[in-house]
Amino acid sequence: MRGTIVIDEYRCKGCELCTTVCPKDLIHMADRFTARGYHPAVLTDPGVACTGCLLCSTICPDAAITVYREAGAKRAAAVVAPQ
Amino acid sequence: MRGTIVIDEYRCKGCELCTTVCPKDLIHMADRFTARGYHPAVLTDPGVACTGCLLCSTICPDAAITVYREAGAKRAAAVVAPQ
Amino acid sequence: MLTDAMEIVWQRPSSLTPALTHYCPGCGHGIINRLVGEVIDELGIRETTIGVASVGCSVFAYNYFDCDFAEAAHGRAPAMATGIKRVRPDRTVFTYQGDGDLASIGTAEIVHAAARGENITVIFVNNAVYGMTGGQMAPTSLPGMKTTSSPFGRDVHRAGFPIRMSEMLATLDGTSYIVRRSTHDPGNVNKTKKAIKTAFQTQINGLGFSLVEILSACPVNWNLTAEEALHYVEEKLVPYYPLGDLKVAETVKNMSVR
Amino acid sequence: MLTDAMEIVWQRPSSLTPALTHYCPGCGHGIINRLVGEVIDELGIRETTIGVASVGCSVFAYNYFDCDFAEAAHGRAPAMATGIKRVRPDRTVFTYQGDGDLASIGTAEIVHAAARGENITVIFVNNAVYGMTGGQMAPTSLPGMKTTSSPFGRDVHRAGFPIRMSEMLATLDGTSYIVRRSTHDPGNVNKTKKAIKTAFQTQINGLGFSLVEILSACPVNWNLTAEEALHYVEEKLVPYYPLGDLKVAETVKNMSVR
Amino acid sequence: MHEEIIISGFGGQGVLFAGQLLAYAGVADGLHVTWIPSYGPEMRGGTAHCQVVISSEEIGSPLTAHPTSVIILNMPSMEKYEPLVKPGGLLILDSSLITERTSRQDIHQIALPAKEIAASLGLAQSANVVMVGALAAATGIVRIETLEQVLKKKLGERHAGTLEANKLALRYGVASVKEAAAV
Amino acid sequence: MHEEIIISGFGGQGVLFAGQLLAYAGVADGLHVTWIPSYGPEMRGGTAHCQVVISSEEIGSPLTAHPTSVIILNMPSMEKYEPLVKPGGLLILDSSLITERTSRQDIHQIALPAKEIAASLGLAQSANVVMVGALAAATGIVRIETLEQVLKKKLGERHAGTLEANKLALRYGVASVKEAAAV
Amino acid sequence: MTKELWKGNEAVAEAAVRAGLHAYFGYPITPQTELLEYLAKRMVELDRVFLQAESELAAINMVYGAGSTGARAMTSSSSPGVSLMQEGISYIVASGVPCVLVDMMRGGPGLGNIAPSQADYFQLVKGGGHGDYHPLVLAPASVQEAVDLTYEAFDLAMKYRSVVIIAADGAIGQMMEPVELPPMRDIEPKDQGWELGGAIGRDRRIITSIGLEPAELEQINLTVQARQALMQAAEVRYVERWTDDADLVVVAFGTAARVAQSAVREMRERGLKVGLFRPISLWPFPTEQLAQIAKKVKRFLVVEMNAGQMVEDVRLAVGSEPSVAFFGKMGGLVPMPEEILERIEALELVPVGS
Amino acid sequence: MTKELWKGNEAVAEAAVRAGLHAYFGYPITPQTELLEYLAKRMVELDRVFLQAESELAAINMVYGAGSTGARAMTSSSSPGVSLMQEGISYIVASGVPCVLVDMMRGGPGLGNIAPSQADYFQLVKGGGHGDYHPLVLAPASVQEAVDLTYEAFDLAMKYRSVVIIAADGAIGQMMEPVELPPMRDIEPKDQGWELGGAIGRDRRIITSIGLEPAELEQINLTVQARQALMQAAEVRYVERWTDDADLVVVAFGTAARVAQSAVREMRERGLKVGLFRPISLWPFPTEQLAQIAKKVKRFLVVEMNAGQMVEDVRLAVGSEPSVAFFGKMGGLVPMPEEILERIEALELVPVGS
Ligand SMILES: Cc1ncc(C[n+]2csc(CCOP(=O)(O)OP(=O)(O)O)c2C)c(N)n1
Ligand SMILES: Cc1ncc(C[n+]2csc(CCOP(=O)(O)OP(=O)(O)O)c2C)c(N)n1
Ligand code: SF4
Ligand code: SF4
Ligand code: SF4
Ligand code: SF4
Ligand code: SF4
Ligand code: SF4
Ligand SMILES: [Mg+2]
Ligand SMILES: [Mg+2]
Repeated sequence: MRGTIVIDEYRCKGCELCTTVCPKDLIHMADRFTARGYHPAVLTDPGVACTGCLLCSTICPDAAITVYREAGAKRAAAVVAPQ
Repeated sequence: MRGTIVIDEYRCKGCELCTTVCPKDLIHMADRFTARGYHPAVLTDPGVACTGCLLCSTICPDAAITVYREAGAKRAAAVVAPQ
Repeated sequence: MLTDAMEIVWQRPSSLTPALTHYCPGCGHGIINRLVGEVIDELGIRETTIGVASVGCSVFAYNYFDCDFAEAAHGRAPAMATGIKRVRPDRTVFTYQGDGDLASIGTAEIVHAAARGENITVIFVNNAVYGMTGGQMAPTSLPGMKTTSSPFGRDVHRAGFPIRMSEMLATLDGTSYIVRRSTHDPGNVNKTKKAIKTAFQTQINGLGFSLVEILSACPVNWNLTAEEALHYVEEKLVPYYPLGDLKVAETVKNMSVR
Repeated sequence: MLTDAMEIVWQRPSSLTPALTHYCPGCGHGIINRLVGEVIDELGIRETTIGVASVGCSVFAYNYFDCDFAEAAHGRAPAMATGIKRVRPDRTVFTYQGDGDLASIGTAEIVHAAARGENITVIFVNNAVYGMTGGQMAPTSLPGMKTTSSPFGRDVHRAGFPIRMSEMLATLDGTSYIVRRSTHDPGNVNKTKKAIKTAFQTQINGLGFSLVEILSACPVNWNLTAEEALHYVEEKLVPYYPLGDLKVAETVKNMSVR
Repeated sequence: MHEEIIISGFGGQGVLFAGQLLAYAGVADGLHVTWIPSYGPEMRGGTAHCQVVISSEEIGSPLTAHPTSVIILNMPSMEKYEPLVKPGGLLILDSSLITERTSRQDIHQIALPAKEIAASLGLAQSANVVMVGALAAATGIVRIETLEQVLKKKLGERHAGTLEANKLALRYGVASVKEAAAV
Repeated sequence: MHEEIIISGFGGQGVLFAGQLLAYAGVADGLHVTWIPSYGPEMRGGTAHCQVVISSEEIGSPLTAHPTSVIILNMPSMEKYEPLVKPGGLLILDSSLITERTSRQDIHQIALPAKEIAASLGLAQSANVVMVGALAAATGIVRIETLEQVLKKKLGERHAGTLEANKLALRYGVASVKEAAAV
Repeated sequence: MTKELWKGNEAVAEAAVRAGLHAYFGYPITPQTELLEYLAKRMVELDRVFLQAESELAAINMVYGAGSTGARAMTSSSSPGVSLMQEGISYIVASGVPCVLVDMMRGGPGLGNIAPSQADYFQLVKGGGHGDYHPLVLAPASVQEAVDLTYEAFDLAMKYRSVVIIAADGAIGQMMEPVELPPMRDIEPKDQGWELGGAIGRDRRIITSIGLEPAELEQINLTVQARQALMQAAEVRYVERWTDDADLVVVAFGTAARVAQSAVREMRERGLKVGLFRPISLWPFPTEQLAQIAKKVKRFLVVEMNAGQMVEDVRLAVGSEPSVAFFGKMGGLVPMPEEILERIEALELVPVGS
Repeated sequence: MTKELWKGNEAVAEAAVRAGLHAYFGYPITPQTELLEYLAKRMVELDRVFLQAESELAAINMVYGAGSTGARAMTSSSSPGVSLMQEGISYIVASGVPCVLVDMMRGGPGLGNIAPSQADYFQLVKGGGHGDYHPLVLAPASVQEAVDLTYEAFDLAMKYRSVVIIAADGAIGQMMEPVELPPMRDIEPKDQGWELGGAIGRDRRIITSIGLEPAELEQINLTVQARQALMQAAEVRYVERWTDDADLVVVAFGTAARVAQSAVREMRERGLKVGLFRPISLWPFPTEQLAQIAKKVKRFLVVEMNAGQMVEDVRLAVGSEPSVAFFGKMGGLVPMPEEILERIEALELVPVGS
């Protein structure tokens, strides 16, 4: 299953929690500061490894991550998050 | 075992509880009023039947009853009330 | 018939003052006041005991006990007792509280005194109504019970369910001795006295928070005679509030008693 | 890499406003706010829900939820919610309370709302400290825990034992659904969401008082990084506050869920 | 017309009810009326009392330190209120319960065995009604017929059976005053 | 001598500490001093600031609407305080973080790359100390030697290792003012 | 319409019911309890909300909640219970939630007693809670007036989005007097634009008292002050009697005022020019009206059932020129007309015509 | 002795410790929390009593208990927390138990904010709880003064068996200023004849606030009033500056007064005859002293961080002849010297010599 995420830098507070849960280790913290003074998280996925597994968005305290998956992966199933 | 009780009429509020617990039915309510407007309880023990069993004094809400027993009945035993 | 051969086997405890109480005829407070007095006598602690009265029919308890006493604000006796005990850990400090006082307005204070394991003793008189103010529903009033503020009987859907405070408090780690007793007959009165004594001893031994919940009659507000009221305790209250030991810490079980 | 073939499988719930929160980075409130938002979305009740914020770091919750909201006095959210729900039984009313708010100053109000079986839902965020005021000891702080008001670590002999509120409240007959969950990893976050949903459904079905206690990180006041804070939840809080269902009434077990 | 009345006795002697009889009658007679009971824990054990003011004028204080009339149903009340009655006022006492009499020359006294009278009518609890009858007759502050109507209303259906006997009790009270006056 | 100083930046930039350095130095120099922080939830996320008043006179208000000097450590603070500086006053900003400059002609501006200077000394956290040095040099409100003593005391044993580097940071700040003056 | 004898507490309760009381929350306390007990029956019969709260603290916060929905909500208590409500009252005023509070004052301070008192004037009128605010405070002097003011209180609360306090005392709560009750009103809940009820087809609404930024909180305060200014302009209430030609005016409210009236009437009968001024609204206080009187009258006697509280507002109103004497009784004592007469006599008025 | 920089909250805490504080009970609330936090450490180190209570309500009742034993007991809070203490304060005063309460006022009403405010003047000074009473209320204007007043407060509490309130605000709590701390005192507990401690070889003692019979409660009230009269006679405190020849006197307390002082000094520098009167004891209020000044001065400006509260007491003191202007800031705003200057300018004083 192929997926990706979009991180809203305006919301990201640089807590790094998403980086600790990604099973593919695809998220890292940028060096730069956001306008609000945080280092934002960024997706680095050159190998297109993201599965859209929802783990990062589930732990993100700022609802800053939107998760996408390739169509065809059943939508309903996706909305119900994994246990 | 022989005993008797003395009811302090000044304290008695005429609740009748002592009359309900005496195993020998020795306590009754007087018709007259006390200075505070209650019918006092009185011991009527012509047959000298009171055993000093402590039941009346145990239930009396106004600590109005003093209980006596004939000496010789072991004192310590008497102070520890019956279960 | 009083003869010279007789001696006193029971008399009014000396820790009670000679004052006449203002309790109604047949009121359970009278019995319980007396039991506390007897225990204070037996433990010989009258001079080192400080009581804290609550707001309720027992508000004048300070007139009836011959020891130092404070009268707390409604529901706050455990807080006031905490203040006293923390400053005077060498003294025996007890509160005397009704069910409206302890289980309603004073819920936070009793829960936190218990959770802190405050080394005080609580005498908790549960008569299932607000006695002093004229028989309104208490948190402890039984389902269906008619009171002046539940004229159609306590409707659990509107007014909720009675609270079993002792069960609730026993869930707290801070508590050491929590039991429920009754006063509906002489045997139970004697058991109550024993529990009060254990509770005081728990404190004296520094073992932490002790509480004796005592089911007690309020004939006046129940609209019953004193005798009927004791039956009501036995037949209605006891089934809802089972007698027994809710919590007895190991330390309390093992304590040496005088 | 976002392609045209992709569709959104998760996004910010629409029951949350676009406002940025004032929560610190890594704060559990952020997660829990979101979960409540998701549940409101899924149940389609945004327009018929009234929230009651408490005083604590979540005091501004009313800025973050796109539904009607009231901000209660410290500890009194359950009373305020009671007032709202009694007048508007057709609305879904929830409180959102911290552990200082609910388990300390608000003890009486939560106990009595629970005892009454008030048909409201309580989201109880337990982060074991007073977050907003700068990390003082809460009734829920662990034994030995260093906080700004227990600088030598919580001394249970002075400050008492932590209170397990859910266990305590579960003893009350009035309660229908009381569970404890955590937010220390995605799996637990999802379980928390499910519990929140069940709690709201309990209310919607008129089944009475529901409460979800949620263990939550406060990295700032614990002096930990966000990641360390989640470990702290898992390794320290969960053992003291075991996760699970403290009370699930038969009616709740049997309710039909949407 | 202005009467400040105190009625006092033990709890259970119908002190508050007696006051209400007068108060309701006063209203029915078109007068200004206040009635105020002793309340709260005072009621436990001790004496109960109530104060009734009936007047053709707007009433200021509902409380009075010096009543114009008192109805006394027990000894403690006698001790408390006898000295307070306003000069020229009226003291009515139940002689079946109270042995003492006032020594004051500046007030009127009516001693009548209300409890016995009531008992003779088979109404153990209606000494208060006898006393009210006496007070009404002696002061003329409310009409006896009005009191009868009030009695009917207050006794209601539940106690309707005792209405006639209670009316008699009232009339006995009235009569005893007339007797006294005749003496 | 009277300076009303505001120091403002993100939480974590040592804003409060910088203010305390000045305050302690003021006390040691025998001056009147007040220091007051922003406090409470404001601290979460947003900007932190503190206000320091140092004066040879008794101090009235510890708060100021129009500071005589400001130290600015982030953009939001620049926006907020730049307009408020008293005419004739001083604005010191960290040019490593702030690209903007004041356009006001009625105040003095010192822009110095404090963060870079501190980093070059191996002290990521000491941009604030550089700025304090600059402020002290530019206003003369406290003595540099006093600041060094305060630094020593405040860093204490735990941070004693960084004392010399911090003193250097301070001197860099002082020097940058002298340079600016020399220009 | 014929008058019926009602006990104050019950009459006030019935008046509230007739004014459309939707939700009542209270806690027993003498001498107010019959009010709660009456509603325990009446509200349930009408299928409205009655709830005995776990405390006064909870009760006022339940009222806060119920009032937030725009419902007519009320609580009642007596002095110590009202002390416990101070935080809540401050919140309610700050967030502009309407509600009614009945205080049947009793003797204080502390547990005190259950006798009638007016010793909570400061608490109610100056704002016993934190922050700048004054509730609308109305002081009835009879059961009828208590009924009328309670009936109106709900409208006033709605109109000004304020707490309205009926400041009575144990005597008024316990007393029976003939009363004419107002008609039963059906209160149609209508959207007032601020109350909570669910954001159906409209923007969400918030009831809060926070203004984290001082400028924000200043706005909240300005709103509160503006509401108060409206009340000051429109809600001053008082009764004047025999003040026109008076040499001395007695100022008193509530129960003390009716006692004073007996004394004043007697004085008039004796031919002395004594008048009575009775503030009904304690806040807003009838400052202007008293100031007018003070232009002619140079002697005032303030009578209160306390150690002297309203007397400060009287002094502020009449200025420093007139003499202002005070007579008070503390501890739940009600002054007797004779005592007031004595005080007036002590002020040595000259009878008319002499 | 050299002065050290101390934060207000911590300095007050240390002053209390040095005054012999035996037992502290408190609850966190900004801007007071550092006081509690400081004592959490300090009291434990000294093996004295520190307890974080479950609420302010519990805290004041714990203080009530501790104070009942004759121990030096204290609590501290800020506005909403102090509202929750009103019932307790009323009980404590009624039963004559000494204790100290520190209030670091913040913006209200309601939750308000955490900025400095003086909007609880009425609450503290008039008695926000039920019944007739006034605590002794002392308002410091600097950290040093807060220290000195706190140090003395315990003696005053004992002497008058009263609640003594330190009425400060968030600015004073949060501010650091150079301070000279008083010496550590060892407080020997000695029998004062009223405190609880066990009836060993003496009659039992009772701490209560009940007087069921009005005459009894009147006695309790007379005792409270008598204590207050003693305080009124001996504890009036204030500072006067440049009032001797003043055309205008600014009256302000606490933080507002120090701001006002800046403005007044500037006025003097400009040659305008402006003086400053700063009440330190808010109760008893320096009524006499202000009345004296009012004999010469005909213009007053009262500056407060509220909507106008102390201004009533000023008016009562100066009488109706002088003009009394008011300048206030609400919502946690602290007035700036410039603003006060403007108001003074608006009153159009004539410079000296012109
Ligand atoms: C703050 C406050 N609220 C209410 C009251 C009135 N009040 C006095 S006693 C009481 C209830 C007493 O009931 P309980 O504690 O059960 O004692 P009981 O009289 O039944 O023994 C109440 C509500 C009060 N004194 N103070
Ligand atoms: C009456 C009152 N007391 C104290 C406070 C100060 N206060 C604000 S939030 C808070 C504690 C919050 O802790 P918690 O409920 O655990 O929430 P968290 O911030 O941890 O989420 C306190 C004590 C207050 N606002 N009101
Ligand atoms: S959705 Fe899963 S795989 Fe993709 S970035 Fe997030 S955690 Fe990693
Ligand atoms: S979890 Fe969310 S807030 Fe935290 S770093 Fe990742 S995207 Fe940013
Ligand atoms: S002691 Fe026993 S036998 Fe004697 S009177 Fe009492 S109950 Fe009866
Ligand atoms: S039990 Fe006591 S009070 Fe009751 S009737 Fe017997 S002696 Fe009297
Ligand atoms: S009312 Fe009830 S509890 Fe109170 S004294 Fe009477 S019987 Fe006892
Ligand atoms: S202080 Fe703690 S609870 Fe509060 S916002 Fe920050 S992390 Fe969250
Ligand atoms: Mg009870
Ligand atoms: Mg918390």
